[in-house]
Amino acid sequence: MWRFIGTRVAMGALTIWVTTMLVTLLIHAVPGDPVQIMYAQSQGTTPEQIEQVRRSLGLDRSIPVQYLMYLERLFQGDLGNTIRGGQPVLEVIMQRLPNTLVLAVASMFIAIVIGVPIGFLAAYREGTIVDIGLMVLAIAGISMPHFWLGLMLLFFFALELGWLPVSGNGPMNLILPALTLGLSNAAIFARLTRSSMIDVMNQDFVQTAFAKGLPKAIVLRRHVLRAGLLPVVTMMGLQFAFMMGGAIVVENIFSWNGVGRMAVEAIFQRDYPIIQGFILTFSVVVVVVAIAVDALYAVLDPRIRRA
Amino acid sequence: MSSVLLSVRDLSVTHGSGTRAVPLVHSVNFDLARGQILSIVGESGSGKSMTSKALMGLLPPNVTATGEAQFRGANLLDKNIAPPRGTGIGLIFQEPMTALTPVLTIGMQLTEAMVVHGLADARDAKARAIQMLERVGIPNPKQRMTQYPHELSGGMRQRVMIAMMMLLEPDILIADEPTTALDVTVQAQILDLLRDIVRDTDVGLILITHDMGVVAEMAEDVMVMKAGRVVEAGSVHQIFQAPGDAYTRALLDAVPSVETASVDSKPTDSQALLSIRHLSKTFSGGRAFGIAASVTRAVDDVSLDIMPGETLALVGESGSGKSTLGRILARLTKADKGNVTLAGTDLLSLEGAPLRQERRKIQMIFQDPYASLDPRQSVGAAIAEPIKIQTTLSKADRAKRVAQLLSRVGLTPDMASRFPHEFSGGQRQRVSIARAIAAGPELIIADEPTSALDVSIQAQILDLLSDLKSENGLTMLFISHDLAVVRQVADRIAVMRAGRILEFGPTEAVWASPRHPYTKALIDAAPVPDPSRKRSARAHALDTFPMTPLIEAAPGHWVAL
Amino acid sequence: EDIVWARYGDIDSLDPHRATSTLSLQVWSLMYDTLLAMDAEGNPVPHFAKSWTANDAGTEYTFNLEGGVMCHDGTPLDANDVKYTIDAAFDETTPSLTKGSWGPITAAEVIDPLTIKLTLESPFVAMIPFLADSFSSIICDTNGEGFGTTTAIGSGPWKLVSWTKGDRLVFEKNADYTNFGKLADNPGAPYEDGLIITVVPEPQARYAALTTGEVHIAEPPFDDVPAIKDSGELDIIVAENTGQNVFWEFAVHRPPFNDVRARLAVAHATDAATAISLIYGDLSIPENCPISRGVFGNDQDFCAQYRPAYDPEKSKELLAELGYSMDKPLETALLVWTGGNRQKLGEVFQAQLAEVGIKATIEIMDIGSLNARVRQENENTEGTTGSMDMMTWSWYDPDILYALWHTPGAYRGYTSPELDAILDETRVLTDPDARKAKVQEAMKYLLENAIHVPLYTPGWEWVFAVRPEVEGFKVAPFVYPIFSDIKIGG
Amino acid sequence: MGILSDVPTRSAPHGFWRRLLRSPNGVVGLTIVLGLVFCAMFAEVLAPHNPSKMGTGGRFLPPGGDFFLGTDEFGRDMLSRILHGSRITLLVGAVAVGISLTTGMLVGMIAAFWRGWVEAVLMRSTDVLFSFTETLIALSFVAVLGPSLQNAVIAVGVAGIPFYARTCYSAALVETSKPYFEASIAAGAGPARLVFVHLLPNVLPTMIVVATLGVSTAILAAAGLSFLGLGAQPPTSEWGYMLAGSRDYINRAPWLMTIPGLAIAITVLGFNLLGDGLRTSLDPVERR
Ligand SMILES: Nc1ncnc2c1ncn2[C@@H]1O[C@H](COP(=O)(O)OP(=O)(O)OP(=O)(O)O)[C@@H](O)[C@H]1O
Ligand SMILES: Nc1ncnc2c1ncn2[C@@H]1O[C@H](COP(=O)(O)OP(=O)(O)OP(=O)(O)O)[C@@H](O)[C@H]1O
Ligand SMILES: [Mg+2]
Ligand SMILES: [Mg+2]
Repeated sequence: MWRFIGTRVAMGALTIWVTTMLVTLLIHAVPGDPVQIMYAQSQGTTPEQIEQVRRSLGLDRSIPVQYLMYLERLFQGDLGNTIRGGQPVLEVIMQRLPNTLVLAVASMFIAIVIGVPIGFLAAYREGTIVDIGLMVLAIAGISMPHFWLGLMLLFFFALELGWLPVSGNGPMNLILPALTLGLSNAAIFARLTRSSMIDVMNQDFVQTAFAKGLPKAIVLRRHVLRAGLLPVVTMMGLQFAFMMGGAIVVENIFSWNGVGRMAVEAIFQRDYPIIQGFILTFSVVVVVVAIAVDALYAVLDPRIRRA
Repeated sequence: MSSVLLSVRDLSVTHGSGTRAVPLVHSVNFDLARGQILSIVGESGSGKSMTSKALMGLLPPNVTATGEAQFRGANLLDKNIAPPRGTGIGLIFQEPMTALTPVLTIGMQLTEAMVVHGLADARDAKARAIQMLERVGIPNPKQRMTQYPHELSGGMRQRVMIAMMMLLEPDILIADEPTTALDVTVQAQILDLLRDIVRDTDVGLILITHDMGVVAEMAEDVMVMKAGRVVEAGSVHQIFQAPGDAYTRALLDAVPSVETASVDSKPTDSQALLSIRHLSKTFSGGRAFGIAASVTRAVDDVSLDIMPGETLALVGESGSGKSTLGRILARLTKADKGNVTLAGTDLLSLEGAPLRQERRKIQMIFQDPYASLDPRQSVGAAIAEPIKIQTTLSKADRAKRVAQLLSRVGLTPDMASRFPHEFSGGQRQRVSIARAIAAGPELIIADEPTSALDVSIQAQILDLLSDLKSENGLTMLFISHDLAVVRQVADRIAVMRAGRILEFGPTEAVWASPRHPYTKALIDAAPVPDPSRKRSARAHALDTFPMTPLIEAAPGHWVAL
Repeated sequence: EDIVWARYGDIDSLDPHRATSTLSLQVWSLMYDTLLAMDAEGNPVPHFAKSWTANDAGTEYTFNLEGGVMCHDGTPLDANDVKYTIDAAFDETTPSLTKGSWGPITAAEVIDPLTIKLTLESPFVAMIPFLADSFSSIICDTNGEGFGTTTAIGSGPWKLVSWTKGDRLVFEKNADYTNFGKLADNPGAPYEDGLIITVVPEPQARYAALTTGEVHIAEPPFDDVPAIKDSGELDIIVAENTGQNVFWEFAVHRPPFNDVRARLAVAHATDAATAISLIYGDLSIPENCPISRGVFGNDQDFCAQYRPAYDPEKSKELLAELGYSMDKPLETALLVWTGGNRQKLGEVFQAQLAEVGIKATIEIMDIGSLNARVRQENENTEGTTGSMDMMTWSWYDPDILYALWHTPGAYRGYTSPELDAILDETRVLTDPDARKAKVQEAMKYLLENAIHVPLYTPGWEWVFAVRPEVEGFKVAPFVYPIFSDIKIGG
Repeated sequence: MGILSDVPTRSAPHGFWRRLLRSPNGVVGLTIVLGLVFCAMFAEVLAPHNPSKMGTGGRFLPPGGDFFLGTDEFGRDMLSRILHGSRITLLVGAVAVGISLTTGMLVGMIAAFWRGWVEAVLMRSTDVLFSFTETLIALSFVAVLGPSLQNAVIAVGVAGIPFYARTCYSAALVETSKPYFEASIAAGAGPARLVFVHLLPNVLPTMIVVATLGVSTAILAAAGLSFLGLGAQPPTSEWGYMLAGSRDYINRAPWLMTIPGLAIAITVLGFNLLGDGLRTSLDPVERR
């Protein structure tokens, strides 16, 4: 198991390392001059001052040197300063990251709590009208753009009915965005759970369990569910990454103050240090979660745990 | 005969309903008594498993059973009565690898049903499970209880399966091809175990198999099925000695008897066509979930000569490296060490275009006839491919050649435009053979060419191969795990285990006087399709065998001792 | 109780030298004081500086400061703080973003704690109005580490408690506050205890928050303003004298807009009045002058004589002269900055231009990017695809024209020696009438040459919907909302 | 032996169309997609008005009456906009998937065919990119290139590459390890023949299914970017962009939000259903 997790950690480290390189290159891929953009709004900055800024950012050095400088600063926890307002990027991100994580976790919770039982029920009633109905629902759920779902929820629950607040970052505010993200993903979980359960139910060991005369409830709970949820667990890492991605849109709809909204703002503002920091943070989070999920998987599956 | 346990009358199984209904099993009748072993034989798809599943009440959705199966005073097929699964009838599956829940411990799986059925409390159940494990011949039973299925070998898992069912003290045990997934040596042990259990506990055993050898060795009564119908039933002696039905006869005839003599051996004093020297190949382990497992020595310092015109058989159990050796010769797998020369050319050092030209001389026939044809290529195109690549024949000439080849393997030329899915398994294997001989190879490597086919068809394919051999003077490396098959076709036999050749020599010499203990175990383990020659006990295969370099024990007969 | 004000976006920085957005300025005006303040008409009046004198040459200004004013940290606010602020603005390595607007200041001298003297290299009449604007907010010299991002010490009516970027600013009232000149009836500390400024980008969400009472003051969705007015559930306050001017400008150093006829064609094709009424209803008014209503020198009638009027036929003629037609349209990028329904307005203009055969491709970007991009476009002399943009500037003084159009020009855009000469004089003429005449001369030049084509004054951006229980909310010129007078009833 | 006398087409396995037409998902999906293609092809003819002409009708006319789907804030005909939008949507889906599919298949097949270090390098990089997730890749691309529909499509296309590469890689790996492939090697076939005659036709069905499902993902992703303002720019009648613009009129004209949203959902549903149908009919084992 430790080797399994070890390879995952190595892979994750590789991902993050590649990210740092891409992120350094990013600023060079940008059409136009980032320093010009930084100082676009100031009047009377002389070319010398612009040069000065460029030098202080290391933009006059060769790309490998810049990369090393970037790494050095990175290890000191310095992700640079925002163009707008000149705040430390790390601080700006850290202020908002918890919000995004809370949103992603809450959505994940909703997705699992709704999706897994539905998938289980559909698998249990495979081929019946219940199954077909649930799966039509699921495919519709997957097809529904979550930004639209978000707007509709906002419209009904906040504007029309006034049941839920629309701004701020309190627990009540979490409900709608988490529901938006959670529902779309619940559909994915439902489908996944269903096909995984059906796979498992068609396996010989389930027949064996029935052949022993175990009641259906025990077979499902002890034999099917545990084995059938393993693929669902492996999907959780990927799904979390989708949640983080989806959060970008949903945060913008519900004014949820997370890194996603920050990133979109930053793109409009061409605030490259923030974008760089965001990409890096995002991949770190996704990698860490993926490793955690893999570790969980390793613990759950004796074939790996005992390897 | 003792009291009747189970009485099946008019059992039919149907898939679907109404106009779409497809009958799978047609009014089957039989009785089973205590201590009786009833064997159901028949080729794949004949409805053997469906019959057993119907009795267990484990039919797949959309499949229904009708008729009567009286057991303990109730009709098993009555949907309103819960079948006495486990406690009444136990079922053992074919695939021990997948029949146990991978995420639960052996102990859990052994004891849970006892507890559920109220046969024992948790502690008691554990003690009995350990006892039973010992009974079925599993060493260190206490420790095994905490292990997971993947930590056990296939044979052990099958023993656990049997133990699991026996713990519930059923009256009837159904074993659905319990040994086909196992090596011959292990297979024999499991069959022995089953026979012991029937003798000791007086259960009635329904043994489902397609192997006449197993039937002859185990069963008292036989029921032969074909396409969902029972074509013949009776005592094993009656069936073997005087088969009444044509199909039964075909089945019996198809079984290559280990007793019948094989082709006449050719003198082998000419120059070797292919010579293999010190060939080795290791795999750095199969990757499971990104973990590199231990190193496998698939081929370990193998040296062999293949003479022109001969058929050399490579036998050995699963994983012994037979395919790997064959694939190295066909240049599909790279060897680590050693060299191979084909009529003077160093095969292993060739690359690029010269290699592609040389490939013409060695062709392969694979085990799975379906997978060995490109599903998106007509069989004509498949057969023409080597000709197109290796010769400059015009399109019309190629078509003519394809037609010839098709006729040669017993198909008709008009089939050239069809696609693989339009053929039966045996026909597909004929197409593969036609493709293999299309470019005029000097050596054909046949990797278990018949093991995926029904017995009746196996024989036809073997006949075709030996025809080709005698008419075209083909040289062949024949890979198989089935000694009986090998004896029928091979001039010489090489026995392989764990990547090494343990014994090789002329077929009759190896057969008549096997020198290596492993070869002996192998020959001993093979079921004999003759009920009158039932062996009571046999020497069980050892775990380790000597694996020293080969010495010539008799002229042309080498052995690692 | 806490007053809650929801806005569409956040400040960029707490440091007045580090940002230029109106959203930031509005907040600085709450937490900092300025030497001068503005009256309801937008004229500079004494505030922290109770009086000032200038030498005849207009190169030395001496300000007498009010005594007893305290910074939020309890230290006194005096001439040292003013010097500290000015020195920071002119810092060698990190000058203020608005350094140019401070004028040619060469020295700030502390005569005594309540007297400060500024020396200028040359006369600069726009300095006085600048000192009334929040760009010149006085930063207490006790500010240090973390200033601008986590802390900010000022002396204004509201004391910063915390800033969560992108989410909210929390203030408590400065109980010791004395108001000398800021436009508020309240002479002292605010009546309510606290002020929370939250960010709610979605107009509909702001509206919903207003109706539920989560928020007291917010900018409503423009399209719902008539309905809100009719229902009477909320008060609508539209800012006047915003000082904002939205206008067309062009990349004039390459075809097609290096030809005045192409620029005029665009100007004649735009029907600003119809467009803004479509998007903003009666919340915005068309503008004829390159400087806004309320700014010194603005005269609608004067400008109307020179501004190219809406005349699509004229426009088509000009385009035909240049060799364009409906089948061979004039192609241009149309740069628009985000927010405030501007992209919708852009879309209307795009459709209007299409009517005469101008194919404009809208590109939407943030104001900072727009600034950089416009400069880039002006520096690019290659290519035949034009570039025009819907620029916005807000300034309290016609000196903005100098910043924009005097060589080298803020965006390296159109400049000419003739225009330079006129603009130079607008900076030094101390006689108001003479200065006004010069300013109008400059405007005439800009309009006739279609260099700066004014479109409208966006009162809309600063419509405030206010809950009925909130009393005393008003908006000072140049969109500075005042919270000191607010009493929340009921 | 059940041998049929007719010769099936090369492109699809036996009974493919029959199975597709028998799966309800496939039929509904196919109908929706064909309907969409029809709308897109004949948008000029079908649309009653010029989609970007302002003041075609009054502003905010509700659906029904002269304007079947109502009018928007500029008095443009919504039906015409939606019809023209279908063109963009299909194009976006096709181009983005085209980018991901061709590049992904190339990478996947090369990796599976050449193995060794080529495989290691390609697949490790794919893994790395994959863990970035599509959204992040798309966002980074737009961040660099600037918001525009074209860039959004490129971004979505590029973001999809890892997934297609992986899928194609594993499909190709299965094929290359099959005996027929090895038989062809043994017959002396060169790389070109192996890849184009054997590998490509055999991975294509899988990839077509993946691509059909991928069209829906791509459409959603691109619409999402447009929704954020990072994609389509005015006056394009791109649905995501229309949806974004409708936010200001939720109260006043809810249909401005409902209609483009429904259009996206139905389109995506169509491709999802069709993909599902294709999958089950291509892969009879999975028929459920
Ligand atoms: N789930 C199912 N639904 C419908 N038909 C099935 C199903 N499973 C098997 N069949 C069909 O039932 C028939 C009998 O199958 P069965 O499994 O009993 O054969 P078998 O004799 O056990 O063959 P084998 O030796 O391959 O195990 C076959 O034609 C098979 O295709
Ligand atoms: N590509 C591979 N990678 C890793 N290990 C392999 C590979 N191919 C074969 N092996 C291992 O090499 C050993 C020999 O395999 P091989 O397929 O040659 O056996 P075999 O005798 O043909 O068995 P069978 O009768 O099951 O076909 C096995 O342990 C197998 O797991
Ligand atoms: Mg069977
Ligand atoms: Mg093999």
